[in-house]
Amino acid sequence: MANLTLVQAINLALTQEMQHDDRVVLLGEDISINGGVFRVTEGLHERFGSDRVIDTPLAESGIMGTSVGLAIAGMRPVPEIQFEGFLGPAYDQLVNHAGRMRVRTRSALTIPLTVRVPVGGGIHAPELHSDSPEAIYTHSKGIKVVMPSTPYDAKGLLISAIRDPDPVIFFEPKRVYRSFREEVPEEEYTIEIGQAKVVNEGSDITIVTWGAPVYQCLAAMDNLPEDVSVELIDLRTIYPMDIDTVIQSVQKTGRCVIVHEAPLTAGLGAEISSQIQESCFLYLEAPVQRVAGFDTIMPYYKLELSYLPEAPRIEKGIKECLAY
Amino acid sequence: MANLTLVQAINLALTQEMQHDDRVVLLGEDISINGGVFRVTEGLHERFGSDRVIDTPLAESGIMGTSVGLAIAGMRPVPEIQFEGFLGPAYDQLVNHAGRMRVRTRSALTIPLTVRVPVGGGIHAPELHSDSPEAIYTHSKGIKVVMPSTPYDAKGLLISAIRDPDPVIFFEPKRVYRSFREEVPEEEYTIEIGQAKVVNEGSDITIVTWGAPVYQCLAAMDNLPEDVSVELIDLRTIYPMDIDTVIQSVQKTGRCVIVHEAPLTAGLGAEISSQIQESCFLYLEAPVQRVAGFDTIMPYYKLELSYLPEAPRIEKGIKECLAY
Amino acid sequence: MPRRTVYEASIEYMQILDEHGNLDEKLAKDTLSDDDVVYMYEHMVTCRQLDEIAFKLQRSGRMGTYPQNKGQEAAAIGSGFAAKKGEDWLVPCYRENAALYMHGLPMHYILLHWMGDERGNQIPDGVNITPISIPIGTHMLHAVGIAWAMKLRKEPRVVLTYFGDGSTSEGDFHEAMNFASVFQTPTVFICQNNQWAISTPRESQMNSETVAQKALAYGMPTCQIDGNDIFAAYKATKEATDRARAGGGPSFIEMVTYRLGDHTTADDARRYRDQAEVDAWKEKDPIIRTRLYLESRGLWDDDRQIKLQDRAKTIVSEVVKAAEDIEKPGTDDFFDHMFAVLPEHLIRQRDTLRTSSIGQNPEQAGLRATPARV
Amino acid sequence: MPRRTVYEASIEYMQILDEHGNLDEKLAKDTLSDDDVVYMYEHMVTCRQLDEIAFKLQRSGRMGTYPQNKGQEAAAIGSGFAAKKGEDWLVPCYRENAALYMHGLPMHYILLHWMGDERGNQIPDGVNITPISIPIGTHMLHAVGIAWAMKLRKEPRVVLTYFGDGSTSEGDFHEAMNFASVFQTPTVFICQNNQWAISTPRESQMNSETVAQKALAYGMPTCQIDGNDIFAAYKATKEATDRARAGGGPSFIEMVTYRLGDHTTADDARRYRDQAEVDAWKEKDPIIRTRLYLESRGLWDDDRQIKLQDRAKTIVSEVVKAAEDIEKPGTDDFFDHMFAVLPEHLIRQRDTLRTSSIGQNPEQAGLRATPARV
Ligand SMILES: Cc1ncc(C[n+]2csc(CCOP(=O)(O)OP(=O)(O)O)c2C)c(N)n1
Ligand SMILES: Cc1ncc(C[n+]2csc(CCOP(=O)(O)OP(=O)(O)O)c2C)c(N)n1
Ligand SMILES: [Mg+2]
Ligand SMILES: [Mg+2]
Repeated sequence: MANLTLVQAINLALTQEMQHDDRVVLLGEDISINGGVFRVTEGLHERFGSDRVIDTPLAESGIMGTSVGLAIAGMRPVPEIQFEGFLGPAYDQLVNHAGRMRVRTRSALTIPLTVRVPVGGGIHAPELHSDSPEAIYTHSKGIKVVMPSTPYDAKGLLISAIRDPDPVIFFEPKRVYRSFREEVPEEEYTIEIGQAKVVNEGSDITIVTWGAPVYQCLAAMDNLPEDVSVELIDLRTIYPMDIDTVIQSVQKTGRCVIVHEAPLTAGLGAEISSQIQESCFLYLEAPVQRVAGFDTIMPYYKLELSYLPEAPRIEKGIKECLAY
Repeated sequence: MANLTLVQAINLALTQEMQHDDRVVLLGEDISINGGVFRVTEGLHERFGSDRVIDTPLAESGIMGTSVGLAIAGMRPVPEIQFEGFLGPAYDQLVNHAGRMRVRTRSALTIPLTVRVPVGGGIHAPELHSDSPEAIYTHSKGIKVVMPSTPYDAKGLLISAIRDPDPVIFFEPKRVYRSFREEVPEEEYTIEIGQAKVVNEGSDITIVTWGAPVYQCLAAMDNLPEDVSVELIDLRTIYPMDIDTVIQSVQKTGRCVIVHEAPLTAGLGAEISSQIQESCFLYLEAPVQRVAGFDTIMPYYKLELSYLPEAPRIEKGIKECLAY
Repeated sequence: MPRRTVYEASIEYMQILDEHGNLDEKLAKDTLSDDDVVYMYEHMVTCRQLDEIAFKLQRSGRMGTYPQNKGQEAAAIGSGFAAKKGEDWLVPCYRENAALYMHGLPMHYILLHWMGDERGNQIPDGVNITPISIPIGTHMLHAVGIAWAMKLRKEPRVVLTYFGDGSTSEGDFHEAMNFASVFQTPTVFICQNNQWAISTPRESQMNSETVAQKALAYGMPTCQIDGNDIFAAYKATKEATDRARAGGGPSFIEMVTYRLGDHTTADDARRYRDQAEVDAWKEKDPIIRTRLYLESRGLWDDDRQIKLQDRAKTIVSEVVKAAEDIEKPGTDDFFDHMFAVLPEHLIRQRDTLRTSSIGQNPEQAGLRATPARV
Repeated sequence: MPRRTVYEASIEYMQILDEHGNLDEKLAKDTLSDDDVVYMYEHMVTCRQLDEIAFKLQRSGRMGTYPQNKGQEAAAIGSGFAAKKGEDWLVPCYRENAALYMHGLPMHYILLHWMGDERGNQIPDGVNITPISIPIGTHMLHAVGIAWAMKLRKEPRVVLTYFGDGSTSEGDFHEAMNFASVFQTPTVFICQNNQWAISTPRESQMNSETVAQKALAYGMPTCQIDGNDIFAAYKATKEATDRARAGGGPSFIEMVTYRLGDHTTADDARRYRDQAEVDAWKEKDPIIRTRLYLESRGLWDDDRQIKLQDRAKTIVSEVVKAAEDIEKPGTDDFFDHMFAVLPEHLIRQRDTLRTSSIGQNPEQAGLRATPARV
């Protein structure tokens, strides 16, 4: 057991998977000698060499498209896209190729790739370094979407992702990268993709979230009256979604608030809210509440905390939902 | 007044806007001498010449990115992307540039562009020629998204789109391109972007849809018992959405079915369903029902009608919602 | 030195078999044997037959849109002949039927694809081919990735990728060329420059005199050849595959050819190009010149031709039968191949669609009951 | 002819002012006057001062990530000097502060941008500059579009676009170059080849000897110059803008320079590059050689230098004050510029956020009441 940050837990998972499976190769911008701009791949180049930890030219479509080819040929590529804002140029290769290859070839060709992408706001970064595009890739199909919020989960989920025979986007909430440490077992372990985690059990209201907002939700909960019992669910995997855990909880509590950083409209909150309604119609005591980013472009960092669902706004959302 | 197909109505709108505003230029693959692969731009090259009806190299990002530049410099570009499946390579320029330019420059630079894109399934086309990506661009922000289902609406909405000072995606349901004719006034007229249309008034249940499925819904309605009174709403504009018309209707009927071609999960049905729940919570007699494409890749054409929300499946959805 | 030359380059064109069937013996040396040429000729004729029949299938409503290959068979077959079956990979676009067939793809797969059936992409094990690519320009990156894997695993295999002149305008082409060159992957880039991208002539797609010079940007060996000449196509490709196999990295070959048919059956080329241009290129048809050559060497005659045509007809009609006789796919198919292990909601959607419910809301299919409110 | 040369090209390198301040008089003829050089020198020094202060602002927590321009001032100023203020457009990346400043951008806009404030992008009317571009490689397409508009409107204006060596790997670079060449837009592509894309050296980004040769793919005039030499930068750019203005289409210029600082303040270049390399390039600093040249012509001395440095400090400290004194933006700002006319749901979100509600559910903000169930 070691006390690790999210960055270190991911680094450990990569190290172990590379060690035990030589089909695993990492590729991306500045990931080798530099160790990645967030130092997530630090030390791996020294350890595994230039054939397995590869600095690519500055070309995201190239990174994704060659990863598709590597995967077709039996490798297990783990590309890194430097920031989620630069998934844009890789969009077509990811969605129209990685995500479709298995089904369009009726499983003749498969794409076991895991693309690692730092995601989300709150670190005072420049433009296009603070977005949350997970809903886009959830709607696109053929791609699993994972977003851990803790070092422990990150290690287990990343190992599962790399071993998964299908494409996985592994979103790493940058705001959590170094925000705290946690005990992480030295040995390899997996956490099943598609399993939510009940962070806190409760009976009055359910909060559903994932990624960095987990911590804003916990902060909001601290400010609630003692007698409010909140069930907090961290989805961990966004697609396929563990909706059963959510439904069970809402059938118990009758109320739900969904929290995410991405813009409200057509965000994942909508999907979750709809599914809750479909499955808990007779249980709901109040409309499902969404606390999310606004329907604007993520502002530059001077205003980012006004945009993000910070604790006070979540608290308000919970109270309003309870008061309905 | 002339009796026009959707293709002809769009052609007429383009002709008239080009005539009265010489900042309007069309660009895209095979749109000039060939008149576009669907012949939507037929005759415009002869009429307006090679400086205004421009065949580009085969490069969607180039088409979109130079359109952004043309718009910055005061032109009103109307790019065409040959099929919605090829929006992929243009995704980054559309979402991260066209959609952001106004807000990131605090309105110093604006992007009055209208990108025309044939959309949807049902015409026995090859792979990537039958998708419905409207939810992606609705979640992306800064872009208006329009999808008319009739020649009359197409003309009025396209003129509005071209005159709009902000970027608009104008999705043209290919299944409707030549499926029927309708009286379309010769003179120019506009239909406001953001206004839904009540196609049929009713009191028992609301159906919300847009694009080609409007006709599948009408067919489904024909098969319902005489005494079922259906209110059918054609959104026409997807973003910004005329949710008030939907809400008013559902507050009257208490039941709602949403129909779309795109995959279910994180599709627009989810957003509409959530908003209905938020605003009609105490009115709903049954969960809002979604009848949509499945959470798979759109199959090749042998199976496309099993994937699409055809009339029998819609009928079933309506009946199940009514029976709740 | 204030001014100096820092870069120089030149590009060669090669033709070995001219349109009259005359061979440049010197250049032809150590390329194709008589048997090879007969074999390739027979393949070209068979694939031309497939092309004609596919066209008719579309016209009679038995198949969807189809892009004819007519006129480009030499580029496909000459290059494909340099690939090792079962070893090397082909990563095609959609105008290389002859190469795919020769490399082991059962011909009815091609028809199945255009009949709107994914089983046409379910390439049999051991046939190293990726499916026909509909999006233009995107598959060359896959070719580079596959070649890269070969290189990383130190396997002496190469990847041939085919694409049109039009596709060289896409950003992905640029990234594929650059990755191949930087990582020295064993990739052979074969551009079938057939002069048109649908209705857009080469001059409107690019302002360069040759497509071949695009490779100079990447410091990649490059050449231009007569693409209707199986000897030149083979020789240029063989040099490239030999170099790649020996660790010498990627190459680019511009094969100058012509699309004798419409872009696809959905197209009408008379709208945008002159019949005179088409007629001039008909003279350069690769099948004509190969036959002239074989005849001049006494290797071919009318009798053999008739027999070949009969054989081609039989092959193709069997292929059509195979493609048409296959049972209709079930709706399970588009669910079952979404992931290796199907997530629960997809199982539910699949199963409720089977039961003819709307396939989405589990309660309504009776698969998950809504318990009464507590 | 079976084999013939179908394409030939060569690329020239140009240097006029060497690192010791020696000028090639012949090449310098009709380029920069003494006054011009003094003016440019003063600008470079002022921008270097901005760079140092910006670095300190970041280090002391008063600004976010900032990319230093240090060492690349000649490329920016030499090229920018060929642009007509108020007429021509600059479409920059983020390492051309000197060009932007000279072209009329108030300097505090640059700081505002890096302070996380969109008002740094709200370029004043009449200043033809697009904002600093964070995504790499995407803005050259905008430059081509703007230039295309000029051409369509028959305005004798040109567009200069700046980008790094790294960005030439992006697909959008390829598409921009091709569109510019096909449509002969008046665009000047200026590549600041500073040898590194963050930690990735030029050799790992491309396998070509020069960046300049990438333009051959598009049949575009191209050259390589010493980018730390204001004379060469100006002369090459002037030739290109003259040609473009006269309808001669686009050009490409590779300016060979060096990033003396870290990639940004978030980077530590010692992790991946040798100090020896940095030291060698420090000798080639454009400011040093320009000063040596001016001194050799008797146009400069220590006294002027001290005065200039004082002036630069004053300018920059006023700029810092302007950037820091601006009132904090309100939350309305990120709504109000989403569209020309704000749709209703955005008005609601904006207004409810103002009232400190959660800003999304209208009922909860009392903006739309839920009537009781009928
Ligand atoms: C990304 C993308 N954009 C547009 C299309 C539509 N389209 C299909 S084929 C074609 C022209 C291709 O030209 P070329 O690459 O020269 O190949 P050819 O058809 O001549 O063999 C176009 C524009 C497409 N399939 N994919
Ligand atoms: C599309 C995109 N991908 C990745 C990045 C992250 N990034 C920022 S600067 C940079 C390197 C740029 O190198 P170069 O073009 O040579 O410009 P330089 O910084 O050297 O001036 C990278 C990879 C980005 N900003 N945009
Ligand atoms: Mg072609
Ligand atoms: Mg650089």
